[in-house]
Amino acid sequence: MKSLEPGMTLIVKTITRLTVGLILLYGVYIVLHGHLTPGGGFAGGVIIALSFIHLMLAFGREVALKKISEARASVIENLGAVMFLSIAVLGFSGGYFFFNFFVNKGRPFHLFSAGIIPLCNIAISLKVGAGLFAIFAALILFRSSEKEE
Amino acid sequence: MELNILLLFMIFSAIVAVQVEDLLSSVIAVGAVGLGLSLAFLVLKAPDLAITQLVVEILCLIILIRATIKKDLPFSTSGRWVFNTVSTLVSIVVFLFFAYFALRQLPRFGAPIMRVAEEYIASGQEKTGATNLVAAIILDFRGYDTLGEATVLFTAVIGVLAIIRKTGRIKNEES
Amino acid sequence: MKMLPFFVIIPLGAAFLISLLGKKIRKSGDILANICTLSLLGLSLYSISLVHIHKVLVYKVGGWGWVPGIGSIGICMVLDGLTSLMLVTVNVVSLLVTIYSINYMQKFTDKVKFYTLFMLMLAGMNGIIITGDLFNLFVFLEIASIASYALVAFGTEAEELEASFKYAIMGSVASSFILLGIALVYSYTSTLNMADISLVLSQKGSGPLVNFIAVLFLVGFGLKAALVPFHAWLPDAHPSAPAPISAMLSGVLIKTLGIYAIMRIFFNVIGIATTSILSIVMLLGALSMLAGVILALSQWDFKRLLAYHSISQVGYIMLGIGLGTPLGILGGLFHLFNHSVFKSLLFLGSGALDYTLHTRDLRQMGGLRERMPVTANTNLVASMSIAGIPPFNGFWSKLLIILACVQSHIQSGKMIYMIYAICAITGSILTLASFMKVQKYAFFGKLNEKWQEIKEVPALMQLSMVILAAICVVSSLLLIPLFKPFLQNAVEALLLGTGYKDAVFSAAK
Amino acid sequence: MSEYILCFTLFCIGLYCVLRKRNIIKIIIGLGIVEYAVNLFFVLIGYRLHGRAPILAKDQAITNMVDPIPQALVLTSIVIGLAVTALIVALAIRIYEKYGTFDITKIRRLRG
Repeated sequence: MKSLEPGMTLIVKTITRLTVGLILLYGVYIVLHGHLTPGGGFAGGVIIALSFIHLMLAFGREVALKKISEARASVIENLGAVMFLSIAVLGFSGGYFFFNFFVNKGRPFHLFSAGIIPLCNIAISLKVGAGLFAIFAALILFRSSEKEE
Repeated sequence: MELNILLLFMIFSAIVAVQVEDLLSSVIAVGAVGLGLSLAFLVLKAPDLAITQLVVEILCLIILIRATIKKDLPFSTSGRWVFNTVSTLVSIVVFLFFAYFALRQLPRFGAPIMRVAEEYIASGQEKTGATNLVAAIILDFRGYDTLGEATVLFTAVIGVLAIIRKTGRIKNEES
Repeated sequence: MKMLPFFVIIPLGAAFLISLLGKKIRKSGDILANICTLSLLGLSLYSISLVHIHKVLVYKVGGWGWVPGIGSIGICMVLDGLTSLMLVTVNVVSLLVTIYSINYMQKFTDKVKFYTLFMLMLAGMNGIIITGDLFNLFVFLEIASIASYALVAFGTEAEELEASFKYAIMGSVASSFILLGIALVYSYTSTLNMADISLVLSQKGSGPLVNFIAVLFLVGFGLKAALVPFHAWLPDAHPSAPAPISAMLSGVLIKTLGIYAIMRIFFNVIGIATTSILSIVMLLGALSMLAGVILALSQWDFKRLLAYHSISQVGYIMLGIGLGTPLGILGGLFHLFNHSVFKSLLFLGSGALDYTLHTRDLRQMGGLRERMPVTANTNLVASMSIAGIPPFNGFWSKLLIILACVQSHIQSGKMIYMIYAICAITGSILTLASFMKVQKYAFFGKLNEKWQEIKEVPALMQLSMVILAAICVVSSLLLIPLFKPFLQNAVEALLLGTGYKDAVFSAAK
Repeated sequence: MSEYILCFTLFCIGLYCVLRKRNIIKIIIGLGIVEYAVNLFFVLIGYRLHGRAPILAKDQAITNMVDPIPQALVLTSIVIGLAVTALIVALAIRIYEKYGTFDITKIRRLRG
């Protein structure tokens, strides 16, 4: 019946407390530099989701769900999706669906460059991060309610 | 050379994953295949994929372990086990035999044709402003694909949430 | 031409909005879904006139067009006769199914997720039809497939989960085969645009590699279309879904994912040159035709019976298209449209019975004609259509297919075509027998005492069934010269063969 | 060439697992292996001997890069694989709850 206790041992919790912020930060970095270095919205989004999953595994689901509830994750995911689609539709302002509508694409090798690409990366990372977290929370929630029966 | 070794390692781990009886060991062995794949991507000069594969692999492993843990079961083998296995193996050998002849027609390994790709490499940075050409392709040249890909994930999330519902039907008094 | 992306944007946007607003505003799901399908139907009807004027239209997504000497560097969408036929078919059925779902889906919890998944499936299908890029086709195929896996399990009963699992495994294996085929194509031609692939393949000629790719695609899309050696998942998956989804799956999904993709790739991309592939397609079609109907004969579960008939009717379509003659293709495509209409009507009818009786077992029914006249009459129309009774649309398309077989026999003198014609006639007779059983047990005869209290289904469900039945009667008129261009343009698009690439190139300029 | 053949062997191992194993989790694992093999094959065909990663760096000439298109496609396909796996695991968990087993020979309520 150990699994019913919220979270794991003290050692795990301490180390999680130290690392989880770093993991989140790394995810954000990967997203923002997606157009310059390896990575991008998907990898970064998964890393962000993993940081919350890490929290959930170490401290039990209540702590993680207090930070971001399943319903809110679902809403964020939706917003990410809508944002991505509207970026695509905004391309019509330049004449085409998915047109890279920034005239000035910025200087290469700088953070603010490449037009819609960083924006798309952010939208995707929101969507992927929140979506995967919602999947995971749903699966865990289901398992734990099954145990109670 | 190191690529062949990695591939052999992946094949070995895959065989272990398929044949070992314990489900948890099997899941861990498939994790080894995924790790090998991630390294192979690195050797093949695909750092974007290596990162993505690594993190996706971790997530898949966590999900699979949550699913399998403490649900270990004895294996059953159906009556015509030998016949079925032999026929499956024979068809796989036939498949590989034809694949061999087909693969010989491909461009030699290490020398792709790269018609469209040369255009991307030559002018991708100038046209999109991104220095990571893979990002330039997935979010600009082929951004429509990525919209589809993001939608696939969205579909899966909604699908999982729909499947996980406790009750599907609103029950009437007599069903 | 600007409208082409809207076939994908509208359902995707509707899906996201329904998922975002559905929980907060009551009925918003119903309203948004119906507006979405209605506008899609309007667009697709408009596309017919566009095709009539321009023949082929190309839309370059993101403004990335063709670079001389290299090929397309972006993704393009292509509208031709076949595309507009498929779009009309898909969107007609989906509009009527969404009208039907308003009442029917009240039996289930969480209607919002249902509509979201439905819209995503629709977006996937429209995306497959409209795209001109091989990998893009795969991505949208996956959207449609994943949404359909989830929808099959929507009731979350044990049988439904099991059926969905089987379907998901088969579907994923099929997707892997398709993706492997795409990888080989990319390596060989170094492009993903269908027109460019066709160009490179025609320059390089065929060989073991092209045949291997063709087999991979045939297995992959054949699994999605449930042709006979690969049909095992269909009789479980289609009956398990809620009735509107069964109608979508049997009516349009297997046709879009399987048959449309096979037609597009084998006729327009790889080219008819590989006639051995076409004869395999015909053989599989004939096998499906007979095996499906024979398996259907012994069924007592109404929806399961209908699912086996789907296998059989898909066989007819494949046989017609596999003949490769103008008459055969016309028959095949006409049957594709007709089957979408009457099979979705039959599934909606079975859903109506399920809605009031809570059973799908034919043996427990009987005499329902008195209590549910609308359901009974529309079902009678659909049964006569599928069995090929003269005034209805099913008769004309089957007749065309059989005539095309005979014509090929006369032209080539090969006995095999005559055998196919006999198979088609036999299949038709067996179908008639099977549906006479349905009518006898479900609607005629004595009313079971258990069902004295039942009432007819709600008005909106009746409405969609009546409209479908009307289309069953009216669509015979598609063969008269005034309306024939609708089908004829599609036939010409297929007969164009690898000339597709030249049409696309000139339209893209 | 040997790389291609090894990759196809991996594909076949996964296929064998999907077709022959009688445990739901094993089938999911088999599907995973098939997906890995296809993804690897895609990247293999885009590799150029002694090539560089397709990321531009400052003050470096563009020479001999590997093909970026397969990498972009595989990125899409990895995510699709993840989505399918998540959905199938959810189905498997529900099936376990309903039937109490992962053994598909015992899960046979449907005829056919």
